[in-house]
Amino acid sequence: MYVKSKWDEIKISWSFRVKEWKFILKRISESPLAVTGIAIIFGFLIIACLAPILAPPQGPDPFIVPQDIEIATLTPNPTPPSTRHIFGTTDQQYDIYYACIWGTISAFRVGLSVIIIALLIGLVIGTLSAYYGGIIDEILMRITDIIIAFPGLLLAMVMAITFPTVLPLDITLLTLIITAIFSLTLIISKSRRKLLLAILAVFVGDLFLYIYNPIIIPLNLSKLDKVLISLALVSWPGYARLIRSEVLRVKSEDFVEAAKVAGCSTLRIIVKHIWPNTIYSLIIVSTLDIGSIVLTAAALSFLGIGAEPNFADWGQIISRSRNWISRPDLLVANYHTFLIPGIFITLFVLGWNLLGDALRDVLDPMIRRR
Amino acid sequence: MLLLGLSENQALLGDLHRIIFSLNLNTPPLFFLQIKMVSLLTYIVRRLILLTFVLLGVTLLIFAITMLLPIEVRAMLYARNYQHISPQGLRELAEKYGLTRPFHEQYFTWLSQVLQGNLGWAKSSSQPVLEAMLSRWPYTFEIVILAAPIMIFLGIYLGIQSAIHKDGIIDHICRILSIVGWSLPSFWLGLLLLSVFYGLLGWLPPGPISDELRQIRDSSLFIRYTRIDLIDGLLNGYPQITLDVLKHAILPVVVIVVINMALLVRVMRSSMLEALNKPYIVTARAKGLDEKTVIYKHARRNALIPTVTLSGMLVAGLLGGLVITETVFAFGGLGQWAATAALQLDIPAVLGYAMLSAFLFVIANLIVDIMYAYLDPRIRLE
Amino acid sequence: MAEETLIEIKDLVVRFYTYAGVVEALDGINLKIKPGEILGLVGETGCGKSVTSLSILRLVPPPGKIESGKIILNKRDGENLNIVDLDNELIRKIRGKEISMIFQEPKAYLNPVYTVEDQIKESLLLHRKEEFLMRALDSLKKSGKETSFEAKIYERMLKKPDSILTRFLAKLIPKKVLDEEIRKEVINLLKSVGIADPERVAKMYPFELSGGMAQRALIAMALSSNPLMLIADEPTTNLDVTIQAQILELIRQLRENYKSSILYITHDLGVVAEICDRVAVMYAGNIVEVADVYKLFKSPLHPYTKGLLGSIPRPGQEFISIPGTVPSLINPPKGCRFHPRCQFSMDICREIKPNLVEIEKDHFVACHLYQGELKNER
Amino acid sequence: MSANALLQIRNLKKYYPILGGIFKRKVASVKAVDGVSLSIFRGECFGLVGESGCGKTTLGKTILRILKPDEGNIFFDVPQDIIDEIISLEEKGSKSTKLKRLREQYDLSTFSGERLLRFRRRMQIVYQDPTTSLNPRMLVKDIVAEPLIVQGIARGEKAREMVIEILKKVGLSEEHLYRFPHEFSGGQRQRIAIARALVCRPDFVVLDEPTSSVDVSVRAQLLNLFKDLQKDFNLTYLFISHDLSIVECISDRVAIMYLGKIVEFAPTQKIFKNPLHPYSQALISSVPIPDPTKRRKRAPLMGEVPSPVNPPKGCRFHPRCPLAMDICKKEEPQIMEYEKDHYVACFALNGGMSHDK
Repeated sequence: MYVKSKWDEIKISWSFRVKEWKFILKRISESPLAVTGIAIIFGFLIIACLAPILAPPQGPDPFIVPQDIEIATLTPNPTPPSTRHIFGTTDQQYDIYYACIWGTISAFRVGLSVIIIALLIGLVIGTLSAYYGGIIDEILMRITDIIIAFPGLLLAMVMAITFPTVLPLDITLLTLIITAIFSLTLIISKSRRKLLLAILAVFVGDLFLYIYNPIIIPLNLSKLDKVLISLALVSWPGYARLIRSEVLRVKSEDFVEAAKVAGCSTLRIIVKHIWPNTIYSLIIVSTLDIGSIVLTAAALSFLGIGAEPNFADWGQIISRSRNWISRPDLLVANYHTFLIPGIFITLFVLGWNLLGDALRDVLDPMIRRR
Repeated sequence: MLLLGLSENQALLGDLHRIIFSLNLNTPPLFFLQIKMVSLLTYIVRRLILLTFVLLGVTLLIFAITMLLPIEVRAMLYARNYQHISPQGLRELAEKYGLTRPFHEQYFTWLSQVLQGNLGWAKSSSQPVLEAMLSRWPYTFEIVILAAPIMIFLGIYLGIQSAIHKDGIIDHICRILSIVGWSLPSFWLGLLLLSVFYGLLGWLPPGPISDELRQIRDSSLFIRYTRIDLIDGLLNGYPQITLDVLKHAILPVVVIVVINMALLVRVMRSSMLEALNKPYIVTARAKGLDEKTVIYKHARRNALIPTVTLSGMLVAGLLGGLVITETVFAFGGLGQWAATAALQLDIPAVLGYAMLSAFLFVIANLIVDIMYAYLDPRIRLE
Repeated sequence: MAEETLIEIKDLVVRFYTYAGVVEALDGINLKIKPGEILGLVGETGCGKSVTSLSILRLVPPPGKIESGKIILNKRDGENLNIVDLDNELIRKIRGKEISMIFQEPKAYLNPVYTVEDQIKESLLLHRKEEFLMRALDSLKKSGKETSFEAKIYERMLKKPDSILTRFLAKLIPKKVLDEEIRKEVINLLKSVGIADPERVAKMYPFELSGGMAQRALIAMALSSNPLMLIADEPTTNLDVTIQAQILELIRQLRENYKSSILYITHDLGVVAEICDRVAVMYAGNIVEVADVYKLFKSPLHPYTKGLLGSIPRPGQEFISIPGTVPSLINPPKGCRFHPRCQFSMDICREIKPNLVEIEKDHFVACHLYQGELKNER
Repeated sequence: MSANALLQIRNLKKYYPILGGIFKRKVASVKAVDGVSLSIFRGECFGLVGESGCGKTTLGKTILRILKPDEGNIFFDVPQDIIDEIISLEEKGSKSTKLKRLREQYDLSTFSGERLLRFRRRMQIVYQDPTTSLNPRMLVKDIVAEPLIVQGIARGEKAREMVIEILKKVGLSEEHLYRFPHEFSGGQRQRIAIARALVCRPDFVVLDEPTSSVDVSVRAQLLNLFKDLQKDFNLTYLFISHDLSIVECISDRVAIMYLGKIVEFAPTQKIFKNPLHPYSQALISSVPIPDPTKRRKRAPLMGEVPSPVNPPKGCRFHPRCPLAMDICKKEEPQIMEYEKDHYVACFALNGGMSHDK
């Protein structure tokens, strides 16, 4: 295999990675459960993409569920499925079909963004904790203990309630924190003195700016955003622990030591040697967790903390049924208000869980085989 | 390893799964390898240190979060009649309850009150926090004590069957059931069950106890020995109360079992499969033992180690509050109370609840450690 | 003298149906094990030595399957059994009783949650229960307690071992005398494998034992039923040389005391020279040469055996290595599986698989080089 | 010692702490390497032999400064007069700044940070198991080129050329560049690991049981490769192994280690023909000889290696030693030159006399 240009080289080095993924996909496609999972997720993806066609928005914000004013004037009670509203309406005549279709997008948004934020926080904390060990590890792990010790659902509730709607995002403070973390890692890794000095200079300049003229950007958060942020803040400790144990596992392997002997800096060891070897476990766990996160978000909505009452979100529709818990006749009469969105939630979560389970069956032995 | 702050909600079970996944099953966690010979006393002392630390941390965290609220909103929480209050009145209230003082002073004031045994007043239920928690706790306990044995037994049994018949029909059914069970939203399952068994059939009503029996229970003749109606009914000679409580608890118990069992089945299955692949199983077979002994004596004992640990943590997590299940069935336990308190931003109540769950977290960890040491001779507590 | 054999393996084929493809682990092997001898089975990783030993006990793990062939066991009472198509109930009576096995990593092969005593006791109760019941009854008689409740239970266990009531009673009631008898035997066994303080070791869990000690415990367990044959699957590979020397010495003594045959599997030619009477050399799922140990080391015939002997480090000499690597057994080379690495390979080697032929008395080789000679002589 | 020593270590100690108690304090330590002095000559292959857990791998890694020693000096390519000066200053118990400065400049055991990283190019290691010592998610080209890049020797096209050159030297070729380690057989993987170790052209390589995870027939190939490479690159080896027969064939000098201490070292011929320490004798006699006609009846060494947490007092071998005397239980024997170039630590050799006299 002779390589002519840089581009060829990139192509060849990637073709092996693509081959690996093809192999994984082939293994997955042999399990009927996994195929079902993928089919479900694809189905939801298609619904999400075609939402504007399936349920044309009637206002400027497509996530606001349209209200059928005509019936609303007649009765406040829900109406069962009919040709006009194929999934029926809730009380105050919100269209369930519309909410279910656009709710798909909300579900993807919540699941993916919570996972990404939590993974990022977990990656930083877990890696620092495992790689440096000692007192840093002790402090960071005790912090995760504190968050884990409190039932996450309630903590998320309190956070989502108390979180301000307008978040003053302080850019200067943020850069200050980032430079601080960066220079700290450089100090610990004992290398690149010049770069370290430069970063310290930035740090001091930034500090100056922060004291005299901070740049603050106000961020407007919707209720769903608040739920999203609080869920991420509650669920990162789990990832931090997972990543910590993964990094510890990889760290003890000979090839990391060999990289040290070769003269690699700490940063290079973490980024080039340790992280790529933890990727499979992260993929498995995050796939399995997307479903769970959507469930928790729905549970928060059910308790009355989630999205606004007219926002297209599955949990929000179901939460309307809470009023009839002690009224058996209404519970039966209005079955459609919770049955249909519930099926959407269950299928969505099931899809991710099936996929995650299959991924684990395929990838876990690959991790262990090494 | 340390993981307990679970409600019955699956997202937090995800945490557990993460931990189980990251643990190499059947090998003791790193924690134990570092300290092989530790006296039980050292263990307890270490856990107590952790407890104080976690208690302080959790309350500090909640305190800090509530500080995000504007001072007026917080003052409003103290107002008796908050619809008719002037800005002037709010300022006075804030002054009166020390809300204008620095954060740490407020926290230490609260802390010194707690050290004197005063957890504060729960506005959401118009009771002192401690009393509120004591009166709610038995309902949660009733559900957990009924659900835990069923879910652990079924989980272990199905897990073993699934592993023995790997890739057979039984295995497929168990796996599908467990994945579906895991994917069900508990509130939705609760609503479905309610609409069928209460709405359509009228058999199993929500709430912890029927109204007429509640009157008997609350009368002065009924002595509340344990505060747990299930037991007190029998002690007082009212078996109908016990039966009624059982009837009311069926649906919540079903929800808890269906959802939590899924995790146990998965963990038991994978640890059983792992145990069956171990070299000592070859030895057992080469000895001439029959398959039943190989599975139930040699493999099961080893596979139980992670599962029992998980069960311990699950049960403790359930005791900490079944927020959603209790809300759906209006069962009036700790979880429902805490959820109401959180919704109304009843800060003293949330703080009290936080301390309780942190306490349960640490105690459950200690119990799990001891169980681990009991099951696995490689870990010895002296 | 009539040829006596204990075990005869005839045309045994074992395949593993793995995800990557069908692994032809054993490609029709033939092997005889004589009573009382130590037969060494030598080969490199993945050549099928362990599969051979597991096939003898019919313990080939899935996805492996014994496809065809016979394994004939000649028992002490003259009965001949074909292990390959014995039913499960009967094969269990052979495992651990007639044929025992010890393994490479003794600590992993002991169950971590039971003590050494528990595990040896289990073997004793499985194969020698009646003997111990008699002993317990005797000792009860001696102490004049033959009418005690305990004695009645033992009698019942002897007479009606399968009745449900007996089983129930046996589970329920403490059997002190029986336990004591078994404990004595466990201690004796441990002593006989050279453990200095058997009482203490008996109460230990596997993780508390050193590798050598665990191997001794495993050997004690294997010998508990006085088997006809002991299969030793690389028993000293992970042990230190001084401990290896101790275990080899022990195995040699045991052969004299117990008169069992031993199938000794190893990749270390030094150990073979040290302990075996006869040697079978395996390569890629085939047996390529079988001979007396002196003959094999003095005049090896098969090119692979020659290469193997040449690659033993000898001070002052160059290392002679076999070029290339061991082939994958998923698509093994056609014909003789060694031909791609063989310096004498001929056209016929690429096409036809050579059979194992007796060149001299008790010296078998599977190589076309010598089959030609044989034909010429005829 | 001889002037052409490339590496000289003196009284090297490495203890691993055992944590315990409420605050996980150190309660005891595993004395993995406990006062080892050695010198390795330029261009030789120095064999280090011992049973598992005797600390031979720890010693190798401490010399490479993968582990930080608790005590002792490591001099790598330092002029003899400077070593002598440091030693004499240390023996005086001096705390002068001169000693400190000298040590910081020359003693590898004090190096840290950037300086240590740069020093790595001169000393390398080949691990026992190539499946774990090669990053499974990197291509061969990246694995082998990494030392070049991080040491700033070469990058891009030049690095590529150097990688191909070294791969050819170890018996691989250009077509192997774009493959992952798991696509190779065990022997080939070990070749990749060797290529990575040699790509920076180090002077000194620690071979940590490099052949124990490969098959017999492949082992000989690798051993021949080591010999060839030693000639081509003028390398000095520290060959760590538990297999005495290999060490006998490949090493020029051999040291035998027992429980963190070196009990005997001498040129290979001498030590195998005439081992002096009772442990060496037992060890060498327990190696099976691949010749059935030379079967020997021997009394194997009884007992097992004691725990390195609480090694026996006095001579560490005395509980298993057939020649143990009273003094062995009380005092630790010092390593002394018994014959020319033949060093032994045993009281029995000088008639049970204490070294103090």
